Amino acid sequence: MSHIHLPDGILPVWLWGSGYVLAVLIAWLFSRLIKKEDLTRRLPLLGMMAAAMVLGASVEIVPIAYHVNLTVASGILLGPSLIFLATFVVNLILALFGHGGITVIGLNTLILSLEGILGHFFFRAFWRISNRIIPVAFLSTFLALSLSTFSMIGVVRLGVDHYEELLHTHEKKGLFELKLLKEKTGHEEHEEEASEKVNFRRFMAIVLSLGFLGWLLEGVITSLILRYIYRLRPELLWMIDKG
Amino acid sequence: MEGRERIIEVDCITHVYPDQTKVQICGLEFVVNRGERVSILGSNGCGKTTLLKHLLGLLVPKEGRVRVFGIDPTKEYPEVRERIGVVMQDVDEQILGPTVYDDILFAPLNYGLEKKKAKGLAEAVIEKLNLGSLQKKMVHYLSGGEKKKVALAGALVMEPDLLILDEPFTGLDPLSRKELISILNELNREKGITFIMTLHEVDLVSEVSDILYLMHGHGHLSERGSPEEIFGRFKELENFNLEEPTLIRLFRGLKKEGLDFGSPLRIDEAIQLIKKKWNDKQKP
Amino acid sequence: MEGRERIIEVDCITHVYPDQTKVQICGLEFVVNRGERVSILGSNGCGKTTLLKHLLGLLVPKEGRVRVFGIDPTKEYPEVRERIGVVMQDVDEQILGPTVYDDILFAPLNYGLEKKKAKGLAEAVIEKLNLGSLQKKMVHYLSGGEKKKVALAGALVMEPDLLILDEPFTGLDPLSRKELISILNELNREKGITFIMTLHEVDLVSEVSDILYLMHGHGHLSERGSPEEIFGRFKELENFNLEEPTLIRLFRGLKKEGLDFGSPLRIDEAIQLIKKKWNDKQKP
Amino acid sequence: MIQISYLDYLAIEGGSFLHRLSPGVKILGIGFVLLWVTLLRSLTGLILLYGILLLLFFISRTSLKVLPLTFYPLLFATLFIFISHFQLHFILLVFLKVLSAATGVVLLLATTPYPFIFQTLNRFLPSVFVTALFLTYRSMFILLKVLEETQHALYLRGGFQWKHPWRSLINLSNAFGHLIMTGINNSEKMYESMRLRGFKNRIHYRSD
Ligand SMILES: Nc1ncnc2c1ncn2[C@@H]1O[C@H](COP(=O)(O)OP(=O)(O)OP(=O)(O)O)[C@@H](O)[C@H]1O
Ligand SMILES: Nc1ncnc2c1ncn2[C@@H]1O[C@H](COP(=O)(O)OP(=O)(O)OP(=O)(O)O)[C@@H](O)[C@H]1O
Ligand SMILES: [Mg+2]
Ligand SMILES: [Mg+2]
Repeated sequence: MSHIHLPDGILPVWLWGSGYVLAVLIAWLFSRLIKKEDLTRRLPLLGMMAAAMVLGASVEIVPIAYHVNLTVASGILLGPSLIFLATFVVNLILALFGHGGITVIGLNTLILSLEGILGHFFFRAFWRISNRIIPVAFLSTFLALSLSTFSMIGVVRLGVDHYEELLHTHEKKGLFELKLLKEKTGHEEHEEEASEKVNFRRFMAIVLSLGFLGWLLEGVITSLILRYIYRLRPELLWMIDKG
Repeated sequence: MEGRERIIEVDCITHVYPDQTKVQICGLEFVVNRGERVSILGSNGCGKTTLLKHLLGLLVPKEGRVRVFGIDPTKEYPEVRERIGVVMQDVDEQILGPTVYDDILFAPLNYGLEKKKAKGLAEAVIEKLNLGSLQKKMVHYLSGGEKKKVALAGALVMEPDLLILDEPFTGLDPLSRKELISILNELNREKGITFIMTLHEVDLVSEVSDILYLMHGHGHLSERGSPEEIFGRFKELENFNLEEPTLIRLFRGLKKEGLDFGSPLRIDEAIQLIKKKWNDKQKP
Repeated sequence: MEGRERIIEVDCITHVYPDQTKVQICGLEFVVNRGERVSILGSNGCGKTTLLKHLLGLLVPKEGRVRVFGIDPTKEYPEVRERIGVVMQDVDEQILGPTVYDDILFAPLNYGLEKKKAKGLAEAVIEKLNLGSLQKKMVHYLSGGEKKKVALAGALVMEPDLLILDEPFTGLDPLSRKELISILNELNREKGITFIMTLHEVDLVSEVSDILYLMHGHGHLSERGSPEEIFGRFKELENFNLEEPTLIRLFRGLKKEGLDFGSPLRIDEAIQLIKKKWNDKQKP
Repeated sequence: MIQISYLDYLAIEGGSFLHRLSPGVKILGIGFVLLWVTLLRSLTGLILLYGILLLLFFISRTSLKVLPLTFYPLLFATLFIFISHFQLHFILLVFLKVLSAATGVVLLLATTPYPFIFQTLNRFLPSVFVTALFLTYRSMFILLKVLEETQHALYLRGGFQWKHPWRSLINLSNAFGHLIMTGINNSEKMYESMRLRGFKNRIHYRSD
């Protein structure tokens, strides 16, 4: 849900540019933190989870423009630094297939990895309280996704000046609505015609209400997968902690 | 063989894989009558699996016609699927687990059998295939041959009318092979189950088949007949990347040395032939 | 056999899988000398693959000791890996692609050979295994047997000193089997390559091995000897879920009927034995 | 997703001049296309760009079957148009931006085998990243195969039937877990065999 499936050429340059800078900076930081042996040992898992994310993301559940993310499941399995690398890879590959632009890779990585990292920590925190895998996994996923959606809205908010400028100087109707419709695929939007200005509140309302469905769905799927893994190879879930 | 109900007809199908590899299953018509035991022999990559996938409606032919129990499997397979048991070549993903027992119960429960009945069936097949000790094991943790056996159990559990087996003996140890052969033959004898299998073990062909097809090139079906008949014409077999069964090679060798005992395909037969000749010789 | 360099020693190792399945490779010591062709026969799930994985350092023994070229493979495998070619049972994940040609080049390039030399090696092995027509094919589009051949090529390309093959014949058609056997034997004869393989094809054992180990139960190694020796003691074999090779069964049957020709393992041998006896009989 | 393997096939089998061009040049080209798309606001410029890309598409004899892949991002652009008072100028502008970027990228992938792309990236990205890319890519094919065969197994064994929605749902969710688990197991096996075959920390490829 938090994926910005923006094509290239719509966000302002300074925005996606700083997205890149930040992403690279964080990647560099993480690469200092992680031990080399740890990294190579977990590469196959990283590859497989990233592959699963790519495949999940490219199968859109059409009516609600939702696709399976698997970021939280991957985050739990891979840990915070590897999930960052994994989402970077995922976004690059998706971009190479035309699903989402190349210029927004940095921003997407930030948002998507936030989801995985939060999921990872929530899962560990909740597990201390209850040892029931389904509710714990569901709740962590739900929370992580909702927070990352907020962060996505924040990113979009940053570009408002740019959209308004485009809206008035170039064409009459604005680039901002692109963002809006992306997130609410299939919904009719009646008042749209009337508005000449960027209406950020309405945008938020739609993203959040649709997002809610997505969080539920992803929560269910993630908890089912984690339950299966917990049953078969529980050690995978805690591999990170044992290091 | 005439007059029996035809349950499978394949009429010169062409399949083109996404990378443009073309497999043309043609030459002879591929026909299976009810109650027959049919084997397909052919070299690696000649198109055996491709043919079986067409029978199951998993691939769609570009040209040609396939009929299974009178229907077109690409469209109406669900109508006949309860009557067909399948083991594909790659066994890993066929087992849906999580445990061996769950996996064997999978089909019966999905076809809407009562739990009690389903369990009865599962336990019968577990007994038959000697899987008792593995019952509770997670399917991801089985050895190669064990996986094959579990897949076979999953195919046999519903007591299907038709069994489609892609290299069922591959990876089984000799005793398990023997057991499987006798289970299959028993099913064929007692319940009239038809089966179609591909295999590479020429020595086993005569034990498990009435009809043998040879395939070569890219799908070319060039021979149909009883194993005796086909192995009799030994000279052609090398074209098919095949060898003759051990006994055929032995007796052919003997013939070359001037000792013509005949050309048996089974050990007991061979023993009788040699013995007879030997005794005949003793007399004069 | 004495005096030769021991390159593998396995001393009663115990492996416990995460689900507590215990495999105890014990009984006899598992020893391989340089230049030997060693086979391991045993029923499904007895622990053959487990043993090989220990040799490769992929599993860590709970107890016991493994030595390969004098080192402990769980710790120092990278030091010897250039000298070892491996084909595991499950061939799908061993092929790294994207094309057959790239896959075969993988090991030479990663061991840091020059590009030209690497290509030379790859082309030689492609020639040897008859893979020319598949060279450009994407690896995920191969048939079952074709994948096996590509994996074999990947193992042979570095001209290793030691080959470890888990069921190399499984899924190959008879002619490919025969070719593989002659390639392996040639490598053994000419370059003194040692190989260790597991297999289920009893008829092939005598053609590819000097030493045969039998394994049963959960890792119990109970016999070591030449194939002739071990198949001679036929009564025990059923305990190992094994059958005797076809020829052994034939000649045993003949013996029961009062015709004792001996117990050959190879067809030419068998022909000679029968011929001799036959001619001897003619004389008096 | 089937297109992934088809793109690969095109990239490896094709023999046009674009296939022979060095990957570095092609990646630079993509950079140029993106720059154009980002900065340009004039219709004629974009028409020119798209025209060039289409021309390359045909010259390189890239199969038309992958052209639809470039339309995927249009899904969103179309929705966007839907609320923009339908001004032709604006519609064309957005469509062309989106189409040009996507066509460029697909063209790159259809004429350059992925190891070459990764290898070129290797020059300015850390090798861990490139290795991760490679592993992910290979894992995608493994997972696709597992996915396909799991689907087949469900189908052949009656795992999904509208008649029994509840059972089917349970089966599906189990199959999901099974899929990921099998994928993880397979990727571990793959990694083992990479190590057995000489992999140290980075992948070496034909184009090295
Ligand atoms: N998915 C695929 N895409 C492209 N080509 C394929 C695919 N599957 C099989 N082929 C090709 O089609 C031909 C027939 O393959 P098939 O799997 O039917 O062979 P087979 O007779 O079953 O061989 P084997 O004995 O090795 O299992 C082979 O040349 C193979 O390379
Ligand atoms: N990953 C695993 N986890 C748990 N048990 C396992 C695992 N792999 C194998 N086993 C068990 O260990 C035993 C030995 O397995 P192994 O794979 O070594 O058998 P094998 O002799 O190679 O058999 P096959 O001829 O069928 O390949 C079997 O009982 C099997 O069920
Ligand atoms: Mg096949
Ligand atoms: Mg094994």
